[in-house]
Amino acid sequence: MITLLYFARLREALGVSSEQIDQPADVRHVAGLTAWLRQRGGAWERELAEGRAFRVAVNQDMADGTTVIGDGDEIAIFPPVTGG
Amino acid sequence: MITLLYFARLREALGVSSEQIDQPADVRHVAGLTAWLRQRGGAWERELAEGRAFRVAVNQDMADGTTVIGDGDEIAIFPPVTGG
Amino acid sequence: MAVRVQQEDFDLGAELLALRQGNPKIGAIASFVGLVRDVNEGDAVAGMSLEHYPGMTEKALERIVEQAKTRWAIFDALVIHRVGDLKPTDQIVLVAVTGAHRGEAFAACEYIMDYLKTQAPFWKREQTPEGARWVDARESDEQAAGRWHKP
Amino acid sequence: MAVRVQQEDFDLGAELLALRQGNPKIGAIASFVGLVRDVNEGDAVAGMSLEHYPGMTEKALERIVEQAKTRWAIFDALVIHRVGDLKPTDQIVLVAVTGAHRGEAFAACEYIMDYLKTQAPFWKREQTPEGARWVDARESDEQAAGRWHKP
Repeated sequence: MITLLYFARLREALGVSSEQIDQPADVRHVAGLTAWLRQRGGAWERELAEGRAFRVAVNQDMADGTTVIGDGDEIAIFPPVTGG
Repeated sequence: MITLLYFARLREALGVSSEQIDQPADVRHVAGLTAWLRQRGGAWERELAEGRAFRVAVNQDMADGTTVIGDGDEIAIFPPVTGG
Repeated sequence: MAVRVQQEDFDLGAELLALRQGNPKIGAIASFVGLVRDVNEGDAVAGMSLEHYPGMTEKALERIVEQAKTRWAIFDALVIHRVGDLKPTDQIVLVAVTGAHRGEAFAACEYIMDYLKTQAPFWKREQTPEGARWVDARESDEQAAGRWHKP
Repeated sequence: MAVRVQQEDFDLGAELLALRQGNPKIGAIASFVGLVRDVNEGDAVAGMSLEHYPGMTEKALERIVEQAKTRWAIFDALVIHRVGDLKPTDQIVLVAVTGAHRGEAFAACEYIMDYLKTQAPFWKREQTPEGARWVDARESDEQAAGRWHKP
């Protein structure tokens, strides 16, 4: 199982704030996960398209496409941050 | 008449905090005034010697050796500042 | 070091007093307070709400403070960031840094703010006359953080 | 703009609140507080007294603030500098700057402090175990002010 979290504009656009899924068999990195999510189509395909500005954190650390994903991980997807 | 003010370490070394003097006949600039004061000898000669670190303000504006001095001016001589 | 994410307002004077109390080696406190403005990108702003990522946000702020402490000879730093609903003139964020001398305190304070703006997971949603909108990240904030990478 | 030279202590929180009150365009307040340390150049400091040049000091501070306002898009600035007898942990100086954005507020605040250190007529006399001594001006302060001249 992996936990997926969505924040801010992405949470609204995707209509979900969190979900738990089985790690897809062929998904081992962040880039694989976002590609897998895009296959859901609709807002997923649009919001997570290549070139769209979103960030991914794995276990609460900023990650990039090559970051490895494993069972039990908490993976968050969110827009560029705008605090301060 | 010109008013001379002395501050901080210079005030202590010279033993005077203010004085009023007639503008010496041949003194027209700050450099002339400090040369004239050095002629008093002793601490004056020592503290206002060329190369010593002191500052001069004319009418409450920072001045240099070429700043013109006139009747009624307030001229202050003090060490480099150390506030803040 | 203290990092706090909270809904409540903070008392700047009391926070800075607590930060420096008991350390007579402190010669400098640099601080920054960010406030809600009633205008952004030309539009009136009636209020905003701030969302964050509980857990990661605190961790990100702590890491930024640790990096500042590695980089400059400072004593301590405090970061308070509010979340929830805020209105114009409300305080959003406080960053305060104590040090022996001002140069380090100023630099570390600005560094923490610049990285907070680009690395800490907070998101602003503004209410404007045209409705609510998520605030877009600013390229100028990326540039501000990027300048600390220069040799 | 306000510039004050006073013996009394100041209330940082109240001063910053007064500075920003009534202006919802303010998004940033950068501030600096200088404190008396119990050590300087390796020697214990039991206390200090601060002398100034009444009239010129205020004028010099006002000019420094004016220059900062010409140079950066800031709203307002406040400078409070104490004189007389102070002991370790006492507040010496406050510089606070309000602006729409943090970059300008930080820069103007640091600029005002750097010029205050080199241009405003204040002099510190410290009490140490070896007796009282006038504090020497620091070359590093001249350098800090000098960097603002760079193109």
